[in-house]
Amino acid sequence: MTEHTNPEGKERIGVYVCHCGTNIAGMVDVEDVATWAARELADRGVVIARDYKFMCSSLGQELIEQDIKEEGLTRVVVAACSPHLHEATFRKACANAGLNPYLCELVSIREQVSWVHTDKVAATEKSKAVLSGGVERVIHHEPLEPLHVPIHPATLVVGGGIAGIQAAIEVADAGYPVYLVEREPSIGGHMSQFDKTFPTLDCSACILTPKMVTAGTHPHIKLFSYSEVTNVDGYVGNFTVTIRKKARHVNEELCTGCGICQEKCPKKVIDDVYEAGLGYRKAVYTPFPQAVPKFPVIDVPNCIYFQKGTCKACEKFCPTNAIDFQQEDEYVTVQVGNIILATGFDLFDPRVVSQYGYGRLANVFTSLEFERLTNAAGPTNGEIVLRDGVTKPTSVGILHCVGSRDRNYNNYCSVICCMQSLKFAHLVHERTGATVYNFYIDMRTAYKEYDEFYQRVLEEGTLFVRGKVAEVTDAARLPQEEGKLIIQVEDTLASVQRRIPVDMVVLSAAMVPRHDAHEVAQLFGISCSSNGWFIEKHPKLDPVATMTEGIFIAGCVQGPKDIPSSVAQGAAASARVLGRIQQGEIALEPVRATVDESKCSGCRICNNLCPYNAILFHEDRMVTEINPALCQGCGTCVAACPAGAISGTCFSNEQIFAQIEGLMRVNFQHEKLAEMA
Amino acid sequence: MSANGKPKFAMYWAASCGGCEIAVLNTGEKILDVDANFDVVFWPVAMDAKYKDVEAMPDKSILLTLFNGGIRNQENEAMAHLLRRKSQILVAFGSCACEGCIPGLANLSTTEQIFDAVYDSITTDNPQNYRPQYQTKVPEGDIHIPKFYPVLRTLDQVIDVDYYMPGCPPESHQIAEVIDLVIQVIHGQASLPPAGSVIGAGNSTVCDECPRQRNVKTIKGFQRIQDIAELDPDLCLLEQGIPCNGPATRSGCGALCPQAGAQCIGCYGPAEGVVDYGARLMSAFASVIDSNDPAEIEQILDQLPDPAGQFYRFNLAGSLLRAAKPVWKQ
Amino acid sequence: MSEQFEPILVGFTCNWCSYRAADLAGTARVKYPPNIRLIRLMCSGRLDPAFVMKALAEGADGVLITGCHPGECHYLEQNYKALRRFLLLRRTLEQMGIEPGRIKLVWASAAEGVKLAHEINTMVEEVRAMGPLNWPKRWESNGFHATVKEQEQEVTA
Amino acid sequence: MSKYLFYPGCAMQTSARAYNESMQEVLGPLGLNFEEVRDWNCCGATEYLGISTVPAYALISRNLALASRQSNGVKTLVASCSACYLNLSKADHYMAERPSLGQMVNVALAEGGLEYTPGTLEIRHLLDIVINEVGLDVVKERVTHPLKGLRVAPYLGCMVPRPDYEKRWSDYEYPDELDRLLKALGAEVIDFPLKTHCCGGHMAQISPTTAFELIRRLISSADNYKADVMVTVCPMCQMNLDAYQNETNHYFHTNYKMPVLFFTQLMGLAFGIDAKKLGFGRELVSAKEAMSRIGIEVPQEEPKTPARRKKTTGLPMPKMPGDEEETQ
Amino acid sequence: MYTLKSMAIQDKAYKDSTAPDFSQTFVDMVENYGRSYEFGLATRHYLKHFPLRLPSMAPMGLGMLSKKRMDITPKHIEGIDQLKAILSRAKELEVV
Repeated sequence: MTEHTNPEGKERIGVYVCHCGTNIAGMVDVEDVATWAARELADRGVVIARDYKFMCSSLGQELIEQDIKEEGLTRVVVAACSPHLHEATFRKACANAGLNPYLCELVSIREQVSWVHTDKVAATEKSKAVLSGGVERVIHHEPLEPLHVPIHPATLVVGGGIAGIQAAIEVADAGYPVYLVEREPSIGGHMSQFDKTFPTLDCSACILTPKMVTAGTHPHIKLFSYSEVTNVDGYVGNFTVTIRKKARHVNEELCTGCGICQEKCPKKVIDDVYEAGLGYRKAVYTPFPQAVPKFPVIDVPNCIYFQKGTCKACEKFCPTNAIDFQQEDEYVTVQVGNIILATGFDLFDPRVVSQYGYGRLANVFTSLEFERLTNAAGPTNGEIVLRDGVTKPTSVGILHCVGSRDRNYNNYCSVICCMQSLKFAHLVHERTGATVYNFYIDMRTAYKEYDEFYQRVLEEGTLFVRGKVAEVTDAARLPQEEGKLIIQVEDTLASVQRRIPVDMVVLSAAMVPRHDAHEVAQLFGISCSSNGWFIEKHPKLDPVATMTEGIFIAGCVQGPKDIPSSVAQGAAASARVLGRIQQGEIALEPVRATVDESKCSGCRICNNLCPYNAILFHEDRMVTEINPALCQGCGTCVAACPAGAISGTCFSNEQIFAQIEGLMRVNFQHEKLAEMA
Repeated sequence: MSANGKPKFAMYWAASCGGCEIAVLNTGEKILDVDANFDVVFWPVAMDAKYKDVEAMPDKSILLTLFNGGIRNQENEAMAHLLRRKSQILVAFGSCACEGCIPGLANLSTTEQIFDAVYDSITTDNPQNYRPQYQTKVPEGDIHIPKFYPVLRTLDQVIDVDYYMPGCPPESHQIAEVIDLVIQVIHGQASLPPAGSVIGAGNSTVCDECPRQRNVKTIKGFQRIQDIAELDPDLCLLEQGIPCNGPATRSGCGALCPQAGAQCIGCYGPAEGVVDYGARLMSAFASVIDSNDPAEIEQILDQLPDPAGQFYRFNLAGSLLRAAKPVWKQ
Repeated sequence: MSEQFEPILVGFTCNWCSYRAADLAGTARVKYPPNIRLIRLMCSGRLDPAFVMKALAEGADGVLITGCHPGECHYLEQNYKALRRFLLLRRTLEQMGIEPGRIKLVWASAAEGVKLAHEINTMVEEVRAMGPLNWPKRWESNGFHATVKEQEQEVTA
Repeated sequence: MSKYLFYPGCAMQTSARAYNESMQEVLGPLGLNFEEVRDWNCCGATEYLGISTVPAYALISRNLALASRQSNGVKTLVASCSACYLNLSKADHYMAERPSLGQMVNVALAEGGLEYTPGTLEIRHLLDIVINEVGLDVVKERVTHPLKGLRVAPYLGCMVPRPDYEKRWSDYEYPDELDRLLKALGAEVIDFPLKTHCCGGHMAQISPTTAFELIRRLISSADNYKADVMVTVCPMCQMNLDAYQNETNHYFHTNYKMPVLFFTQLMGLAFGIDAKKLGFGRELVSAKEAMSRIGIEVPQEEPKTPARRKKTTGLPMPKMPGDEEETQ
Repeated sequence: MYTLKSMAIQDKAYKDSTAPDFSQTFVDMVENYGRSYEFGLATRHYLKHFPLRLPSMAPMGLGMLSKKRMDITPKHIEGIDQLKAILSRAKELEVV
């Protein structure tokens, strides 16, 4: 790249003010700004000042390229929209014309001026000030090269639900190694707990287990079940991840998955995770028969041997003596280039909604408990029965929006409860013939075949009451209410108060973020919103990426969604990862900090300011050095260095000071324009 | 060149304490080299030369002028302009000339407050509450005294300065080296450093020369040095909670104070290329406070009762804001 | 221009949250007074007290510092350092006669465009009430007001 | 001995005399020293606020003004009757929330040489003081005659838990404070679903049939759950359920015999104080027969089979937060 | 709810309900004595509205009296004039 430096040593700056149609021109007098810049900022090096309808259009860019070539511009300032939108566009234009892209500055006069102010004169005034700031700043820009960082082909997928499995399979199918980490003893996630799935009423296991087996046996997928990620270091393309394989106390090489140990184990425990507290499992268990991997796990707190030192039934009966009580947790460190987080959701705990009586009234069930009831491998082998495990309900009430769309709990809609409740209604009809009431506020059946399913359930005779249920109580007022759960609801269509006695109530509870979402977000260095859903790079245009390069999210971890969307996001995330791996390397923004060792006195004030520990101290030379690869460019150390020995590219002190001077040069009494120093 | 062929040398002190003159004297025999190589033409504390003598000299006739002291009143400013006209090389000698130093701290008070402190304090016997009058009528005629400016300015805020020599006072060995350098320049054996650069000091900070052991800094609180029962002789003072300005102060003094068990108070001024000395210290100290809870941070900061004094003891006049708001409002 | 005092504020925003909140305020057409001029930094941790003093010295009447909510910093914890520096800086400036109200630290996440606009609005009104700071910008003056002439009469008067 | 200001309210001297007697008896063991607000006036119960606003709040805040003048350092004003507690809290809360109302009330108070600034006093119910200030462990220590075998239905009424301005109670619909207290006394507490449903208030005078229906629901539900006795914290609830019980029986041709007592009466019993001093016998539906079950060691007849016992076979119930001590 | 009740009373939208009258009787009583006087309140209300129900009320009334849970005579408070002054001033301020 030829570097044009003109004789007087001043930079030759080109200023371009964009109309953006009327978005900017509607409020800012762009011509006046351009002419003002040409006149007032000439002595600062502005040689060209144009205004143009659409700077980001190819014509606009050619304008810049032409000027750079013909006028020998050494700096370019564009006053238009937000840098987050077109900074890359104008940098590319400069690069095409042979000017180092980092010598271009984009000043926002649309989002931060024309769109937010109402007074035309003030908006034009502010545009001039902001432009002047940009011009002063760009003088101090230095040519930079983006940092090229190699991408490690391996990928880490956290979370073995349907989204994680889909992502893992797609990346592995492309021939790249994948480490799939799942906290529970088996992959499958929430989907493995369901019996049927809407709207097609496919048996959930039938469509899930093939994918689980593919993931379990895939040559390129290394499965870490019953494991957790404990530490993540490094940056995009070069993550070092430490995985803790919790001790299963079963030797995976020897175990054949025959299940004898589970039969012989004398200790029965309520299974709170897989059976949602509705069924029992042994102290040594696999969550469900089709578990992948098939190896059981010993639940130490409940195992008689571990608590009292006796029993050891499983060890006696194990044909391949695969039981190994001395097995320790294992820490495995792996290198990966990209990470996909698909850690899923937790179910809202309806106990806090005391009016619905969950936990107090026996026959009130959560949606997950009902799923286990309907599941053939469930505690009741698919029989829909009351809490006593025997009686079939003659009437069932299904409540939508429990904990969703409710200011006291969660404002958002959990997307799947309506369809899930319709599925429940259908299953109750099919299996018990009981009368079914669905209590909804809005029926949300938005996607393919969803509304058709709703009409089908309507035709089956489900009674729909539009109203938010006020109370579920067992205090009968009339004889026919004795021994029943009475649902008190206002039927807003018929505008009448109803008291409907039913045998069983199912609460379609909301989806809430994982209880440890904040810790996981902190561990992976991505931001998660205050209520716990992980924040995507852009809600509409970039839902699977995050602000942190190299870390992607898929499925319900980003927010409530149904299975098709989770699968789609899993595939999307894997596509993004494969794109990265294909590139082989990634160009990182050259925003870095560097230490001038002659000025550094080794005072070590900056040493513990870097969460990415990019700052290392050389005891021998008593001098600090910053590892450009690890440095993310936040600039905290630049601001903290007492000796001013650390400088940061793209946001150096000189640039910011100059920008402040430029900004303040134009004050409101525009006739009293302070003269240049 | 003066009559005897030796280059002329001048030294003047404006708003300062005179310690810099004594530091020059303190160079021991080196003062003889000065006399040998220079013709001292103007040095009010050492010889009897009057302003009109200087005015009589041709412009640029004085080779080297060491000007110490800030510009507090009209006379300082007049002499600064005069010496600038008369001297070839003018050095801002000492912290007062470079950055305002202790006299610069007066920029925190308005003129009225300063006069009250001086003419109306407990130790002053001034029943009639007199104040200096710039113009008084006496039988002999009108007497004028130099106008007292509300803000003390550093030398380079009044005239162009060729070189800066920080320190309060500059270390004698540094003065000696500078004198040798200038002598060599006279004899053509060396060339002058680039204009405007700092001489007589290092370009790192005091920590570089401090023998104490330095570890990662996490400050739980600040303490005054006299409140610490027994001080660890080898460990960095800042890590023991003593607010030591060493990390931000230019090296050159050999870290005399920290070696003697006292915290550095920053007399050698900011390091190379630093815009605001106090800002550097505020940022450094605050960044390593080991707490994220605002209330706890406030408690720790309460242990720094006088932040302006701590961070701007020497650099107030040379800082970005230079003086307190009421001073400007006068 | 309206006759009442129009303060000039300098705002420092962090690229990942408060700058995006400002953009969001733009796309949502949320109005706020034009008195503030925003500077984009990579993180609130990048904010050097010298920038604030430089802005005031250059004639700003107030400085608004914004960053991500504690715990939500894109660089994990750098906004805590911004908080510590802000608390110390405010004390020093107060000692130099600058009303603490002229410097403000506000947390705003990428989704809180409206909140940021509201904060800007409130601060502009607060600083307007405090009146101009107008630090003398040009130092050639010998400590009196900007114009040397005016000082001359004072001597003779 | 912790000192409190005490606002008895009109009912304590009349319809709730048993409440007052039993309370005076248990104050000693609980270490509570109540100083009655001198010359307090009626709080307007549920009627005054229905007619007017400023006069109603002026009436109530006269008590607040008198109490704050008399408080010399004591910050908490205790009310034993739920209606008085609610009215006092409302006055203090709305005078702070609506400054205009506060000023008008103070202008009115000024006529009587009084003044009240909202927030100076903390208004709390007697039950809240027993649970949170005295503490259940202290209550347990004082229990010498645990009420073993007595099945009680805790009936809190609707004015105490709602509207809970200061968030003092565990839940709006199903607070467990009274249940925990009665368990501490050794009684067997049934899971009474209507514990915060309305008893009718002054409905008995305005439209008796509505009152009877509300009373029937409460009594029949308690009876379904095989409770021997209903326990309440509010004179108005006690009056409605106790005094109008036999008229309700006539109206619905039912034959309920559900004694309704105050929680302080049961506390007195558990502390070993003689029933006579605790106002037993003042209730219209006699509690003698129920008390005999624990008063004298009468051999247990066939214990009433509780209708709603938790299923031990079948599917496990979800664990509730308070479950652990359940199983001890 | 009380605001709804007072609005309904002001707009006379209560058909035959005796509630407003009961409240008014209660209010007058409190304004005269300073404390509520159930006996007087109940007897006057029933005489006025439910004379037929008096016989069925008798057993309850006697029970309450015998158990000393109702006083025949009303109780006055000392500061009754202070209360009256406050309430009359409050009535002037009442923005209907």
